[in-house]
Amino acid sequence: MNRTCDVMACAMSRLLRDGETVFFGVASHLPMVAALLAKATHAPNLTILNIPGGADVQAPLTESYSSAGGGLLQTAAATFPLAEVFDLSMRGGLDVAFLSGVQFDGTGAVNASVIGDYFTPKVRLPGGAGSAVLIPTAKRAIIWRTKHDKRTFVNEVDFVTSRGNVSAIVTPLCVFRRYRDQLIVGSVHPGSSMEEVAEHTGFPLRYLELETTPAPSAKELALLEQMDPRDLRSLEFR
Amino acid sequence: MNRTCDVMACAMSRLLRDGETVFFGVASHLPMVAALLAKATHAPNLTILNIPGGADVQAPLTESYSSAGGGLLQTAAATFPLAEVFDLSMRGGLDVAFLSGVQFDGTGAVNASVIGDYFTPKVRLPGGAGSAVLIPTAKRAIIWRTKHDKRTFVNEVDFVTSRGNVSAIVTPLCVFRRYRDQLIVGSVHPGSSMEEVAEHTGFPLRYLELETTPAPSAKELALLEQMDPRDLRSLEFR
Amino acid sequence: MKKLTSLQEAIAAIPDGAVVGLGGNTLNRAPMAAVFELARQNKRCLSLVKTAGAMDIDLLCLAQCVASVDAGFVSYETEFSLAQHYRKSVEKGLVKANEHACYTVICALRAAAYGAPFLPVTGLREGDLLRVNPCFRRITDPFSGDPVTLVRAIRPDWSILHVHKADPDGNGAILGPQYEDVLLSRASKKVLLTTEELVDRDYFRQGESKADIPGFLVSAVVYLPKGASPCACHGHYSPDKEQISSFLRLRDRDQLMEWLKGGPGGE
Amino acid sequence: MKKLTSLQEAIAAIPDGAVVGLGGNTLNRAPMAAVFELARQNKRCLSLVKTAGAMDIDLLCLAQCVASVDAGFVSYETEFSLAQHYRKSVEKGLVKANEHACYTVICALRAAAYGAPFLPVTGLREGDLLRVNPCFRRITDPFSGDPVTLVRAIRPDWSILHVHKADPDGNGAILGPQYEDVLLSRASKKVLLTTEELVDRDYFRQGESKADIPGFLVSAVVYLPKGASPCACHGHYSPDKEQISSFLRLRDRDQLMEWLKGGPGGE
Repeated sequence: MNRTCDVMACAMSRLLRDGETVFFGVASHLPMVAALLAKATHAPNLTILNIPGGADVQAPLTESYSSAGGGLLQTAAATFPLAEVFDLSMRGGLDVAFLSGVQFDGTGAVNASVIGDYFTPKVRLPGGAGSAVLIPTAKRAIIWRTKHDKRTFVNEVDFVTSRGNVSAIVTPLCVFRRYRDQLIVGSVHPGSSMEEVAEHTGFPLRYLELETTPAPSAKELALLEQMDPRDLRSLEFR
Repeated sequence: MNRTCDVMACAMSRLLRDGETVFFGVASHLPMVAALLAKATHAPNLTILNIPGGADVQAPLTESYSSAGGGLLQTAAATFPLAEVFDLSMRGGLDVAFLSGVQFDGTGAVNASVIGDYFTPKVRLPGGAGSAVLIPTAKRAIIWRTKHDKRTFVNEVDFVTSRGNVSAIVTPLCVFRRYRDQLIVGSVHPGSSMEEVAEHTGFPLRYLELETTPAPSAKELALLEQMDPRDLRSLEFR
Repeated sequence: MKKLTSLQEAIAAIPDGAVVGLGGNTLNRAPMAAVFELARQNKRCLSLVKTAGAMDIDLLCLAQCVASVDAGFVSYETEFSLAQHYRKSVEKGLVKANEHACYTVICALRAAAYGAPFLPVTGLREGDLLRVNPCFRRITDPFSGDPVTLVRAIRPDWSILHVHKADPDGNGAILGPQYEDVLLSRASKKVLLTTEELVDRDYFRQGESKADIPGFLVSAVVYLPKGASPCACHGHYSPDKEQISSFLRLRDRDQLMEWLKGGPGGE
Repeated sequence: MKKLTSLQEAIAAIPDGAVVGLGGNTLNRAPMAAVFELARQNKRCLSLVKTAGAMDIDLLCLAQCVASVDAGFVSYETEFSLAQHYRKSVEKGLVKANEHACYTVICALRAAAYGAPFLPVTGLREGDLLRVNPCFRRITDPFSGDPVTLVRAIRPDWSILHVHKADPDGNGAILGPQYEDVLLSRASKKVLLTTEELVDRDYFRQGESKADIPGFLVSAVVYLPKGASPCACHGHYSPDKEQISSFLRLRDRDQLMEWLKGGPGGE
């Protein structure tokens, strides 16, 4: 039986291509693990960028690792501070940005700001961090979200923190892919089903063919174990 | 008999005040020496900024010194690159900029760009470097020029590289000071005279009182010798 | 010209209503000891500025020091979850949340550092932030005729930064990630450094490694080992999870004031 | 993906008509060996970009490689005086001098690095540069209603930088003054590094000191000790005054081509 976090990490890893630059922000453990996995398998020339400003960091994620801490600088080849990662994306040089959010609709709009009205919110959320500028400018924006329910995947978001250019959303149940201005189901994770996805999604599902997300291979699982000994990839599920 | 370079260095030094930030660019040996002299005498808390990006450099100017070379970084306390010196001035935080030029008129307009027409110049000059943005923004812009003749101090400059906010111009004959939108003679160097200044100046002279630039003191001369053993302050006169 | 001072004196110089930039990022190198003192001195109506804040902003909201927050993200890292005090203060209308993309805070600070009234932000093209945040304006690029978004400069009155090393003249150095600290030092009218280590005047002048923040930009230096605790300080200490959890259990301002008397960071 | 290459190959990739940013400042760390090779390969119609140039721009003008120069200052330091070949090329109408304040070159490069169409330049308020240089526009600040000057982005096709250390992946480090080199590496579409020293892949990854220019921005690396000579390279060598003087005695392109055969920098 595959753990959801491993399925998601592998699915996210496979969305990355060799030679790309990839960025993720604070508390982005799954993307970090996914990127390291990609680098160890099909994308050895991936350049990993992050908040502390280390370009091209290496596994493993040991005890000292924190998503915004200095540990990420130590195995980096170059310093490339957060501000410059944004600059890179603005000038069209960032290939992939991993981002998250709290509400998503079928057009790929992302809400990370408020539930309810912006000025008198029912819930004030943490905020979109970089997503409002990265989603429109990165060549591909990939969203991961560890909850898949009708409060998360809604018919209309309460607030559009960012819109456009979301290439994929990876959830515990499936991978949404963008087709024109819509999210469609690209693949359903092993153990889930299109029915289950539909039941937990607030917008109508569309898809071209019934595809199953490949299960993690033995090699991938071994690499995950080795690179992420603290099991940070499961942190959002605990 | 005082050397002109020493008189100028001392006059420039006395224009600086304790606690100020002061910047000068490439090939600005006289300002460099003047600033170090000020720091050694009445302005110990002067912060000297320069092209290589060393904030708060120290004397002496030894063999390795070059106005844009790395030597200036070595005794600095902090790195503060050229771009940030400009930023500092833009936001109103630079006290003094030492600049030069080739032509000046009685309103303090500076030409460092061309003799003749800009697009079909008779002489293409090096360019104003930072002056077009520093003269309007530094709290005081101080010009030094080692030539004083009617081709330099003209009735009207061929091209306005920069205008406004020139606080003083130090020449081999005198110190011009700004009064409203005019340059007036603030003091005439020892050994020169108002007649000599007038004879070598292309715009009409005005002054409030006949003042003589103080001659370098024995202490100042000794400090100059000690801080500038290579006599860089005389380089522009050779 | 004496810059070396006590935390009490340094914080006393920051007036109610000031725009205050905070160094660090989320649980890393936030100037927590100074934040505690802001709360102890009962500052009011501060406008906080930071790309990504956590306990610093959360605590100042609980202490009722805050009028507004300009930030891209305010939350603890995964294991501590949302910044509940910030969240509730905004929901109750006590604090105005001015949401930015982290990058638009950077651009607004760069504009201030460059003495410019605004900076263009190419990436911010659509969505509701443009509508609700008055920092943004869409204009026509006079060169190309295309639309472009501008973000207005944010110039903090003070920035408070916790650095690794500082000398008595205010020259300060950060080891490891700098986050937006160096930018804040340039963008702000005044800078307060708290420092893990106090070095003598020759340290930077004679040494190979130079300060990142020149003394002439700095108004006050406070020698304060563990000044970022319970947040992390790269090379010195990790987040103090017990202290953070103990803070997260506080329910109101009175409990916070009691807790602050206990001297967090000093234990 | 192989970046380590020969100077000939690296320079061959730079097309006629390219916008080329040059690293260094005046007689310091200009990428002279690469400049020589641009001349030897007879490049045409280059648009050169630099805050403050000297022998690099002067030589490329003599070699008739240049269509325009965007710079704030082009001259040798005091003892070598004006850049006569640049000067004469402009006076004859062969080269267009686009005069900037050095800072407006920096702002134009920052705009390119930020993916922005322009940047405001607060300090440029009056004078003839505004009139003659099409890079500048005055607009009304939509926030305050005040006038403000914008400078248009300059995005070099290539920048050529001489660094102290580089690894085969293109990670490069500069010791001492960086001038605008790091900015150029961000602002340009492609970057060519020539390097005083070639280090192995572990040097930056394992070491305390990290590269200033990340490899993913760099297209080509050439191992080229003395690659800045006869200009200075901080920590390695001072300007070679004899070579500079010998260059300054050249009167035309043919003499230059002869001189370049002699192999300056290689002697």
